[in-house]
Amino acid sequence: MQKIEELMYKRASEMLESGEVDRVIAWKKGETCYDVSPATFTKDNLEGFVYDAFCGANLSKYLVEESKKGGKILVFLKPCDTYSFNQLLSEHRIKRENVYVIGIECQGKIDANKLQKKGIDGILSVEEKGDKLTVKTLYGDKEIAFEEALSVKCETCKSKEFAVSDETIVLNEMRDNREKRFEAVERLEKMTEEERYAFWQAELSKCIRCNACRNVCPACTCTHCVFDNDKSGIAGKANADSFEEKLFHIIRSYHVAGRCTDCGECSRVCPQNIPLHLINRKYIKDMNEFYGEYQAGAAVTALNPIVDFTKEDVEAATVVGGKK
Amino acid sequence: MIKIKVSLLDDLYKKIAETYPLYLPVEVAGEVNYGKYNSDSKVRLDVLKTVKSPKDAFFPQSENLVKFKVDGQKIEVIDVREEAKPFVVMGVRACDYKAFDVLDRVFLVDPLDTYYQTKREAGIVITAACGRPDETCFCTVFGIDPTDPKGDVTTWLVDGYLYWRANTAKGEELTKAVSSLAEETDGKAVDKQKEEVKKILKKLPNADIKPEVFDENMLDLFHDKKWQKLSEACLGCGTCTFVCPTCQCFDIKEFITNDGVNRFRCWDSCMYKDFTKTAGGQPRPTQMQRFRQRFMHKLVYYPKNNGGLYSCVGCGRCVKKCPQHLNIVKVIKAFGGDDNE
Amino acid sequence: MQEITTTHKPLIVAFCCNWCSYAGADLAGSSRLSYPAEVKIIRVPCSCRVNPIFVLKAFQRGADGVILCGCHPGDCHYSTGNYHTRRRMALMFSMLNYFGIEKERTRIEWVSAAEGAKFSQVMNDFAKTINELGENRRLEDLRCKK
Amino acid sequence: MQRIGVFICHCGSNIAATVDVERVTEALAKEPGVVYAVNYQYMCSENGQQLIKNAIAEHRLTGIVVCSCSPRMHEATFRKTAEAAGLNAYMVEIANIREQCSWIHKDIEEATEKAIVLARTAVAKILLDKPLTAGETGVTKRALVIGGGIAGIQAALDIADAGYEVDIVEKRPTIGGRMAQLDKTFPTLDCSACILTPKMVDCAQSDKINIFSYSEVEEVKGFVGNFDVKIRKKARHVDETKCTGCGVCMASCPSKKGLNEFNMNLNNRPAIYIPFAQAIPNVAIIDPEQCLKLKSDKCGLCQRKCGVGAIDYKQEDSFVERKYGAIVVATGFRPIKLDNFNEFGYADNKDVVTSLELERLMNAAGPTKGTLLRPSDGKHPKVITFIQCVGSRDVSGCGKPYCSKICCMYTAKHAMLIREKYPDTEVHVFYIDIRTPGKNYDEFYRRAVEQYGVDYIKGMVGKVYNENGKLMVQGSDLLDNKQIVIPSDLVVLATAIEPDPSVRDIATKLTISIDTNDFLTEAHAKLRPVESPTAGVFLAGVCQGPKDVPETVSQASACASKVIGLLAKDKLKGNPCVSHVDENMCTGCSQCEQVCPYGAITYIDKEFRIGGGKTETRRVASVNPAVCQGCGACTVTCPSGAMDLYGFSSAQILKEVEAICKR
Repeated sequence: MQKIEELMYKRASEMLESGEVDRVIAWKKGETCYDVSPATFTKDNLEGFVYDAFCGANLSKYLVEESKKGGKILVFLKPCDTYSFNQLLSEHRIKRENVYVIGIECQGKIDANKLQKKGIDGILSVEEKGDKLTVKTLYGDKEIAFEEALSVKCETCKSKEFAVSDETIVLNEMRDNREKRFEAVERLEKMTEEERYAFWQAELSKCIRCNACRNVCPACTCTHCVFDNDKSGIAGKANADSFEEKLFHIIRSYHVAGRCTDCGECSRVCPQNIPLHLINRKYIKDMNEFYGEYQAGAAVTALNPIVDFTKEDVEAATVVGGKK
Repeated sequence: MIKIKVSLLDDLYKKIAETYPLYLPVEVAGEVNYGKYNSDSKVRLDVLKTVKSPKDAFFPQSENLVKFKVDGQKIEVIDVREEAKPFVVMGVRACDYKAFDVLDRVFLVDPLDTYYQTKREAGIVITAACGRPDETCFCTVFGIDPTDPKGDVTTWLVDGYLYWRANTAKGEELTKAVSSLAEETDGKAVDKQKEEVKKILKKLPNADIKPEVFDENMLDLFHDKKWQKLSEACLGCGTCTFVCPTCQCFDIKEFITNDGVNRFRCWDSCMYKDFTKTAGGQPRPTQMQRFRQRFMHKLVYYPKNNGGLYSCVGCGRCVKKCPQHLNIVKVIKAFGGDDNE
Repeated sequence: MQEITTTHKPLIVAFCCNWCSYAGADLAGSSRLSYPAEVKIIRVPCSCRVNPIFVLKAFQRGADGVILCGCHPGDCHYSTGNYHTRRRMALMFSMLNYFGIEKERTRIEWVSAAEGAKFSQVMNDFAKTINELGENRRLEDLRCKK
Repeated sequence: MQRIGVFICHCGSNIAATVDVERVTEALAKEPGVVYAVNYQYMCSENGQQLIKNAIAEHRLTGIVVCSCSPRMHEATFRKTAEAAGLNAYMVEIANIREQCSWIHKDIEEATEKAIVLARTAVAKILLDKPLTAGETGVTKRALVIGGGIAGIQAALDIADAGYEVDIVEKRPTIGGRMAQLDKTFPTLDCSACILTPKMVDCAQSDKINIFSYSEVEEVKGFVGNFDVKIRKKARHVDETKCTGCGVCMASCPSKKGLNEFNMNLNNRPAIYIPFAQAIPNVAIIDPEQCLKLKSDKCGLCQRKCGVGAIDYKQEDSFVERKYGAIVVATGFRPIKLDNFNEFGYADNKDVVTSLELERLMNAAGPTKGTLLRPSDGKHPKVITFIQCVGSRDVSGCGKPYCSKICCMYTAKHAMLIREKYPDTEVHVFYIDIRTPGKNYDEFYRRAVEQYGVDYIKGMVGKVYNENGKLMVQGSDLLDNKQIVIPSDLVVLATAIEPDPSVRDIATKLTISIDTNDFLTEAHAKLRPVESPTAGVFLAGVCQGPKDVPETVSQASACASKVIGLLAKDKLKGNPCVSHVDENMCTGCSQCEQVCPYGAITYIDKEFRIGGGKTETRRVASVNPAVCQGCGACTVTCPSGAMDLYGFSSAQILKEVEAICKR
């Protein structure tokens, strides 16, 4: 990974130096190993530039605002992030001409939270050794398989291809776990209604309505979200009743259905670790099954299944089986 | 000091719950938050940090203030405040306990918040000393001793026992109620644990930050160019606010029910773009301004109004939970509050 | 916890498009083909005007079942409206079921202006299903219950 | 603050017998916002309406709720009543307590309660109603006809006859279309040219009709009554205003290798040519692919020969921009390509021809001057086999799933004409089914069989192959249940027809939809078959679906009457219940545009104040209220809720839901 970081750093500084780009959007080192933040870098200041297994954040959403500011931007996108970028292009949210995209290798990102769930606390530093991670902690060194520390979104990585890029930096074959993508959804589908209800009731009872899932989502770029708009009739700031969370998460995912590229950011950022991606992914799975395979962001010009139709579409009764 | 066998903890909870509603860290769907105890609860006293702090017990995320019953063109106003019965909050860490102090100085001064006051007075707090601090902890920066928190009762979890010390009259009363499960102890094991934890505390990566850098000229701090850079990745979500034990902002909203209107308050976040929005617009239209407000409030405005008491207790929840890893530690360090530099 | 002393009186919200289904309901009326009074109709220009939010809101406020009626596919007054409805609601109903909401609580029916008998039969059938299911508990908002 | 009046109708005993109207009145009088509630025997009667008008004045009502029969019955009546009393016509809501209450419930208690809920729901809705005014737009009194075939010609003539200007845009150098290529027309067997060319001449001579031949629609903007169309006049390298159509240039042209499109490429024509003798306009055109001057600057003979100096090698495409009130699409059809049907040997055997080619081979103006000679050796064919349904009713995916409708009839026509002119010719027809509904159509087909002795064989052809100069047609005879092989001299394929490929582009430009077979979709399959879903755009001829000449002409005339009806209006009054966008919330994501069936939504870049004295330019949706029909598809698609519908706003529907659920 270090090699990749070097190459990225080199390109970033070259392009800044030559004036090809004015700003670089990438990741910046934090205080500890895992608290990496997205950041913009300029010619004089590439300090803290980092690319490692903790750079999970999808940078494409930042371009909505950044690309408006003028000047050319270099952005580094992992394969899954490129889909978000493309989707935003198709929604006219990013000025493509202002952005230079370098697609970068990704071997999956790790989640500090998962380490803790595995009983590794007091994390001071993490070092990659082959497929193992050595974690230095306040309470001694621990070891864990890289695979086990993978962020939820990477467990079922959907693509190692770049949907869009101006150049790529890839040194090693990338992983691709797409065959497992719908497993969790299928498990839920196989449950009884009662079990599913209990599952979501428990998960969503944790929701604190912090809106992190919405605010990080590259598909949620509304100028004024319905949930913030008192006129919409569904504005709500609080988890005042268990209904509120269901409404919020069902409608939020519905509003991004067909536009959600399955980047998994919603689940990554949820402070309560609610598997929000399983809601979005259900829409994706349904759309694939009902209307044919579709990957949002794979092409800029594609018509999203929720605005499209065919005369032969299946009936709700057929797929949901609501009629007795 | 008494001690109770860990194997008897369930009996302890039951015992307390017989008399008082009991709130303590319980695990639901893999996450530990404060919840009301019942026989099915999966209690996790061992977990250091609940996701949300226990401030919910006194200042719930949403709380009905008043109801309006509407019948045709008639409107009846219904006070929903009930006489508060005593309840117990158990497992409160030192930082979170200190946070009650911060909240008190907001809600228990003029104008008095009776909703908060009633609950605060009815609440019996059992604190829990920390046996295994996390790398995100920095309560010591604010002079908090996590090994010996206050409260009506203080507890320590050491070597298969819950050590229990009553600090107040309320605490004594509670102790009597549970004494049948307990045995007397000298508390040496507790002292030993304290020593060990203190060693760890010294090693904490954020233990040396200096919030005092914010005691400097307020206007200079306000206009500092660093805010722009510090806030650039901020998503404007409310995670930091809602996991924070000291954040106290709320919004008042109304919900139309089938027979009238509920007026309720709910936590608000200064990071939200509609925070304190009025007909005239937002007082802080950019995310940088909102970001700055949060930290200036915690480290400058609040202390200035409260005799130097910071409204941060170093619990480290924001360090852990910020989706893009922006947090108060980074802010303090950016302003030079880093001893290592 | 409040005890429910009276038997639950079910409530069904029916969204009907102006051109086919609402006219179908009118025909059912003028043919005196009855259906239970718990069915209450909201007129919309086209079934595609029905936002999934409306469906959820109905449940929140205490509806026990929600049914959407539109022109038969291919007969939409606005030519393509009900095709959009069909997709949106297939996805929405599937999602509600994924959340454990009983799949029988939501339904779409295509009823033309000439199908008064069908309208009445559909509503009778749906009301029967909802009566058997009983009160909507999984998608209720306690604030809206007395 | 709204002041609502509620008017409860007894409808004689229709409502009052099952609904306790007094109780409803009492209950509604207590509703917030309601200042007056009354019941009356017949609200729709003269007296009832007067009662409403008086109440509006007396109680200074801002809106009225009428609890009566279905809004589909009397909504319009009560809107007029309200308007007469000085209220906005849209400040009226109807609670349907007859069809959806009193008529279907027997229990008075139950019906009364439901009536109260329905009335309360209407009150909830009206409290959020806003006065609406229908927009008015002017109408440009000119129509555009796209396509100059018989459909376009007929529509243009009818519109012109009513006194309106019409422009015909035809992409080929002459109008006339497919019908001009036909020899005879069924079921009367009169000569196609004899009935078509007079109409073509009428077009040319009409002072109301303007023909843009060799032209295409480049761009369409605007909406019903006000279309702005840009027309590309392709360079024909001959000045239309000067050319007299004398034909000297054609004779002088040394390049004679161009394929004669009019004759289905069966013979050649010069590089400068007039498509056929009766072409309108009767003006020459240069084929730039063939012209030596244009290709290599090496000739220029025609320019020298031209007596009027009409030849202009330097001519370039030019553009005309005109305004129209209505548009007729009549883009016609073409036979499908036979690439997927190798089994019939079309590509390999000159003597396997399509029916349209046969038309030219039999036509007096065709390559053989009307004598039926086979293309390969110019001999009279003695055995001719017709194969029906080539590419029609084909669900294999090679051809078209639909029936091309005209083939049964024209094949019978061909068979009959051949047997008539050459009685010694043997004629066989392979068919799947014979479909000849229509006035005198089945009689026509029976004549072919009974009077002309055409050999109809029920069965499909498996293969056509060449054996010793004979075309062996191998097929099955389903009635005799055997395989047969017919050695033939000429094989004619009744090729399926498909919409002219230009239709896709036209459909996009006009934002009208096409179906899976590329036929244009009508506004309603049964009741609005000549209108497109886009207001002001009408469909004529095969572009909408397969049809023969009489049907095409009927539809063209129907279109014309629709157009005349539209152009006769000075102002178009819109439906005020249309979508509108809150630009502050719109993100310009384009989803609404994608679901709008009318193309009513476009995007504009607009500057917004963002505080701090700054502005930003954002892409936002813009709804054309004259085009929007108010279905509401966009309102649901819009994730930010920026789109809303007047008369059925989201807030209103949510309030209705709330009111219904109150119990």
